[in-house]
Amino acid sequence: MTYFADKHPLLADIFSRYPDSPQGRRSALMPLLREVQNAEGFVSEARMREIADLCGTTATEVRSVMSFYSTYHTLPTGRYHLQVCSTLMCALAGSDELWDHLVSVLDVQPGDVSADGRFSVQKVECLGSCGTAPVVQLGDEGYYENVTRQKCDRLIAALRQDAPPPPDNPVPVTVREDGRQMTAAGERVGASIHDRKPLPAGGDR
Amino acid sequence: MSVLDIAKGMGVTLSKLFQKPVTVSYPEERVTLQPRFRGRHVLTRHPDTGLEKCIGCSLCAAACPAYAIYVEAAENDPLNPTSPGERYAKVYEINMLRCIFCGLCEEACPTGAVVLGNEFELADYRYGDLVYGKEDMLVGVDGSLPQRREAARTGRPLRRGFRVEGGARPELEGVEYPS
Amino acid sequence: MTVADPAPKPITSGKDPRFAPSLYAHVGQPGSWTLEYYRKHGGYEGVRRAFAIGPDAVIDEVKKSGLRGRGGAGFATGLKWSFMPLNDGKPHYVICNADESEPGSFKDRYLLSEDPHQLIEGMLIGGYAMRASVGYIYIRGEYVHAAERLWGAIEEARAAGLLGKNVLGSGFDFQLYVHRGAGAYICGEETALMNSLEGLRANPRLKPPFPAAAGLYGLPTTINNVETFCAATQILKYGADWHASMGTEKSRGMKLFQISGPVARPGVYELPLGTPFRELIDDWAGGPLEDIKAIIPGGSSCPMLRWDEATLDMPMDYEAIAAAGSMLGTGGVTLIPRSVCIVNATWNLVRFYAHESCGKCTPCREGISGWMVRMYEKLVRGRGVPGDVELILDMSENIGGRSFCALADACLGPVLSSIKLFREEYDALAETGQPLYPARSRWRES
Amino acid sequence: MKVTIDGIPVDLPAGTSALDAVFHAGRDVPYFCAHPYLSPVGACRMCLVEAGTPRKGKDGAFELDEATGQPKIFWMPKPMASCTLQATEGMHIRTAKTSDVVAKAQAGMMEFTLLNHPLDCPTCDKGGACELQDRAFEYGYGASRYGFDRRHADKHYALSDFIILDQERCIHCKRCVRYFEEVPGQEVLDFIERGGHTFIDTEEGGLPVGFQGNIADICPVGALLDNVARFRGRNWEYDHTPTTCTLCPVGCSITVDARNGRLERVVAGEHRDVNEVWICDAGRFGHVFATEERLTVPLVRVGGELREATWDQAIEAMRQGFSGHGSNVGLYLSADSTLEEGAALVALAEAVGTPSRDHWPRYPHTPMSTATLTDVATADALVVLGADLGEEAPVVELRILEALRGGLLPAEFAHGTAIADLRLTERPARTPEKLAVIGRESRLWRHAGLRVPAEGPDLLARLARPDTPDLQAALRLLEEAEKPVLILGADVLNGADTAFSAALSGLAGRVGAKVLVIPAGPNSRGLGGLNLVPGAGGLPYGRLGEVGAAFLSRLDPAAQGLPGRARGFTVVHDTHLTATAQGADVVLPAVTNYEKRGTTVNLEGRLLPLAQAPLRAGEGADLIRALVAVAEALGVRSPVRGLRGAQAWLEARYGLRLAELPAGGRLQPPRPPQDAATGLAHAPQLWKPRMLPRPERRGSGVPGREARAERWELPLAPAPQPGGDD
Repeated sequence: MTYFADKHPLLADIFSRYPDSPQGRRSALMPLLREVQNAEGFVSEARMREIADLCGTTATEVRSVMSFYSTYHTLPTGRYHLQVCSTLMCALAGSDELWDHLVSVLDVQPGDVSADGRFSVQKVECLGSCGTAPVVQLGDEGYYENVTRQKCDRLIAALRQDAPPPPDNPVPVTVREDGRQMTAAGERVGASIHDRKPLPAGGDR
Repeated sequence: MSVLDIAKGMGVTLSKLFQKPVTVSYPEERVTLQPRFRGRHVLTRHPDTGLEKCIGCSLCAAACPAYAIYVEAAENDPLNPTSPGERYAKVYEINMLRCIFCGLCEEACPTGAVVLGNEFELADYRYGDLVYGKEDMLVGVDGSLPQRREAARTGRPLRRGFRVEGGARPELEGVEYPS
Repeated sequence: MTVADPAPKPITSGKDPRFAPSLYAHVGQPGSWTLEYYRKHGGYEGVRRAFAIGPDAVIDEVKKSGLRGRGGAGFATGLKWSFMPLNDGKPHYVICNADESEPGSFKDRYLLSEDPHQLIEGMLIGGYAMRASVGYIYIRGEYVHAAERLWGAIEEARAAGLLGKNVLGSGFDFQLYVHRGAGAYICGEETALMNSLEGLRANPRLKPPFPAAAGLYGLPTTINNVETFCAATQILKYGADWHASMGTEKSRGMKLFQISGPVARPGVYELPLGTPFRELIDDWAGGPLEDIKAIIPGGSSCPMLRWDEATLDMPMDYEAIAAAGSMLGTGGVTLIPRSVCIVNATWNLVRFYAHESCGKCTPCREGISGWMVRMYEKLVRGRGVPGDVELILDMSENIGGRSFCALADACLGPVLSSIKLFREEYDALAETGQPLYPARSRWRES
Repeated sequence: MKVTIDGIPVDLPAGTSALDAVFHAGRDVPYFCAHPYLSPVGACRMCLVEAGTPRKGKDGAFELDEATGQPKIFWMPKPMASCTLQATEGMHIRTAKTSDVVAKAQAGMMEFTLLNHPLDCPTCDKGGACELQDRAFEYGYGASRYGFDRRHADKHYALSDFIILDQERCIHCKRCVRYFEEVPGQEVLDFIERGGHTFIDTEEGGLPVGFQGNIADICPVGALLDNVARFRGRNWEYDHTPTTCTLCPVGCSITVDARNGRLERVVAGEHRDVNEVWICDAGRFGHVFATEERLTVPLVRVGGELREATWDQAIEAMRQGFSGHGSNVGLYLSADSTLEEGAALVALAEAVGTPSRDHWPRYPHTPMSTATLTDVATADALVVLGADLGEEAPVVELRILEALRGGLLPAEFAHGTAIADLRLTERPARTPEKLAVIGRESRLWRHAGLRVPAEGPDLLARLARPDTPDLQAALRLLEEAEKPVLILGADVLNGADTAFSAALSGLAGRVGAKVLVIPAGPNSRGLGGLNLVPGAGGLPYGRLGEVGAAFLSRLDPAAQGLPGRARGFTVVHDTHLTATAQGADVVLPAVTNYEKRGTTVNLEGRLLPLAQAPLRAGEGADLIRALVAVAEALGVRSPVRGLRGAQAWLEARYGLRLAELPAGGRLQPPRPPQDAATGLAHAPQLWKPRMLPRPERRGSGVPGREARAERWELPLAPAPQPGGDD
């Protein structure tokens, strides 16, 4: 049974985002790959062929595109695929130790799945969380940020209970409700945009 | 010409008369060769695996100024390879009548497979028998074609009419010459 | 529009009593991502004004504001918008580059997740000005949370008649879609991004033709950064003069500066261009937590600057940093502590570029991905020999300016600057095999 | 447009790439990813040059250099890849010859390219003809400073029966990937992974047979190699013979590489008007029959068995066999024979006075082509009627696809075809709506905007008066286009007659279309014009069984399911012991078209020369010489006794001057072929069973020592004593 056989509304929605042309059809390739991966954890060769037919291309091209991007997998991953950012900003916050800790505690190497089928790990490049480093991404779910040793252990324990905590998204900004920023000294300086009036829509010429 | 000159000449003759003669009564006696003497080619093997060093690249044939070498390559059977890698020489022939023993083939060889040995007793009767194939040159095959033929006919061990001072060159891996 | 004269001195400090954060004014507030919240705070006023003044006036307004692209290169946005052909009968596209992958940059992530309507409005303005009826937001695949917020916001906007046919009764049709990337830094390059959007390998394309002539699907396309579109929203809302009143002569407006590394309050700060490093680091971010030796001024591709008084006093604008031999980039400031081996830190970044090289051109694929990263690995593992640094320098000469796109040059930013500034650390490693600053754990316990 | 290269001024058309400007000026710049018939991509970065342009001041005039008074050249800050840089008016370019920056940049780039390239040139079939080898020698440092292990990847990985891939050798120039996308329009090969891990692979379970072999030609290194010619010889050992392929009526330019009398490899030649540089897989790989199981001596049936004989014995046998048949002799030849051979056969037939002469395959009536392949490539509408181009004329398919991606003919310079044609783009936009295919399903269907499944000889009539919306659309396509071309194939031509021709020219005239008729055989267009069809009372090939005695040249009716013999005496002239030859009375050894000199006519009516490759053919003779023997046996003297004689005969009879044919041939309005019923339908088939590769049969031509050791005992007696004993 093909994956998309009974998902016509989903397909229609994805294809509707792109022009109705051979090139536009091809654009659906990445969303379709993402759909399959989110459902099955990886993209098998049969799925590649299926996506190729849907996009009007060949399995070679699908594999080519897929292998270009680092978040698609051709091999099954664990139920919890933990991606650790290893780029400089996280490394300055200890992501190397975090990685070593994860690998040894979970007893799993990149490319493998732990014995209980729960965990797989991957070192990834900058996840855009440099202000809240270090960061661990769980599959295609979300980030855990400011992962200290204790937080890491809590996270692993929760995952072992199959109770993943909701991803957190701390916002490292200092603009307050009044629209003013606060300096490190706790001082509110500058003005608030709330006090400015938008220009009238009728134009000001 | 003065008498003195004649005496001088006779003196040389006289002095040589009592020295040991340098003439070697070849072939009854073995002639002594220097290791760098260039005789017929040897195709060497890798000493540890026994695989042929020749990969059939034809560079020796390209380098040969006398067009004496002919190589035909083929793909190795991965389970039972003749040489390391993908390619080996299925046919490797040197026409010893054409060969001028210049050694350029040896220089061109990227794997050190073809090395000029010290054997020079190649005289034979038919043109075709002077075209040496792999079977005649691989290391372990001693002597020239007529020598081997004679040994086979008489049942006596093959005999070479030379010795090499200090033995074969190191490049001639696995070749032994009487020293 | 009247020109205010005599021109008051532009605002070049976040502490200036006149300066008000606008891009991030709502980021972090509860419910800031909803249409209801956004409308309550003057949402979609900018696009209303755009519809009122007409597309050409919008481009003029953006030109007048002095806005420069916030994605790193700093190209004048108004000028870029004016490159789009007029009335050529072809569909036009606007694309928002939300593939924020530059190490050290994380400003767009919060704009996307906390204030998505600001971006939607900015894209409506851009689409209207450039006669585009379809917009795509290319968001990096890892920003799941942000993508979900965006989807929700687009649904809300569509339901409210802000997207689709005849937006706000203006007669302008605009569709907006989100396209998720899948983990490739090179997609931040605009032509690679278009290839990725077309379902191809994200190799950069040949320029010319430039996207404004033949971009997505071979049609005129303009790509801007998230912050640029958001700034356009603010410009249309509050006027070009207001925007131009901030910053320095050639670098106008506010900018989102990000700071990471060992500081008390790492995060995003909205400050006018021209704010000195010292103010960002000390007053806003609370000062460094340890002894610092280098500062990366704008994302990992920008050459490092030495941590000294001159650098701290340097205004953060395009010109001043360029004069110092680096770039403002995305404004992602990273502090590198004294105790970190600079060769190791640079290796980390080189590894990043080696991993992210698309493999299209030889100097990047072989030079960086094949050779440079191994040279660094060799040095860091203590197997370096004297002469390795010279080899790296010579190799850099053969890579720099020879590659197809700017990724290879970006990698050379940290390489060359770190060698220039900290040659003694390299030499020590190459000669003794021991780093001057041995590694130690940097992971916080709690 | 004036451009200056290393101080050499040249005048170039606008739009020229800097790379072509350099070559046009007689200078050199290394390149790997650029290819004359593929889009420039600028990936290998080898073709770096320094470039500078004059700049116009505010007044519109060039800013002048104060010292020289000449326009001041503003040099670009970094070297540019010349393959993707467009030369502009007044541009100055410096190559490695005059610029140290460029020389260093190229040497550095070469070092990078060689970083992971294995040092297995001695075992690599590309060695000696390798662009990387040559360029590394010319532009490299000479030594690498890379002190690490090279990348290891799959070596000798078969992509198909014909193509073998060595991923270690790949330098990622992307020529093969672009080739498949841009030329045959098949996305079957692509890069996998990214960065330093990138490699080439297919996920389709092998490359499609059709045009895959071309990637072995265009690969600048030994990554993609011809598996049929694998390890057969080094490039400098081959005898290269440029000639024309005669497997189908296209007449592609090829080079036959022979070694030691064996045909080891066929590579494509460049003919800008015919095949550009692409040939089909059959033409490239289907040559194995030329060296396998060839007939090398005449065979004569003695006591019911074919025995080896001399030519004299064969002539004697033929003399006896033909006697009593008088002029009731049928002379038949294969339609891939040369014009000269055809002339010899006609001349003999006339001397004997037999009307039974024929060539096969042919159609009873072949309408005239008015289109050339260039017309096809530049057409703005194409209708293919009843043709399976994959079987009939594969390269026409590529020219059609060329039209669909814009119909840009390659520009030509002093150095030949433009190497980096900036008009070509990667992943070109195709216009399938320009192509309508009417007929049975074929490979071309994928590319057609309009597909009409239909068959039968009445297709033309139905197209002229369309009865379905699809056919109406096809006719409208022809009507609305300015340069339409109509291509006709076997399915409609098998039933063609003069009325068909009239209808065809009527339709073509009405819509302003040119017509390309695909003849049945490789040279049947040329042979048909020589009156090589049955005369009054003559029997066509299809009625061989009714002829008294017959001579068949390289025809195998028995394999077609026809009677393999004439009523009486049968002589077969062939390269192999075919089913027909096995039943013949006398078999004469023939030579293949790779070993012939002569002239063939392709589907456009272009006279193309054949050259003789040095293959071992024993006593094999071409048809002209074989017919001399037959004439002798028949007791007549043919006026054509050699190639020169045949050409003189052709000139005297038809005014065809073939003696000084240029290498690229000559387009000549051909003589209309004579009509004659065939009694047979022609079913085109490109791959004949004997063309399929059979590696197990490809032994060496050299006998082993074992065979020679048998002969150790000399005929001299007694055995001479080798001197010396201990």
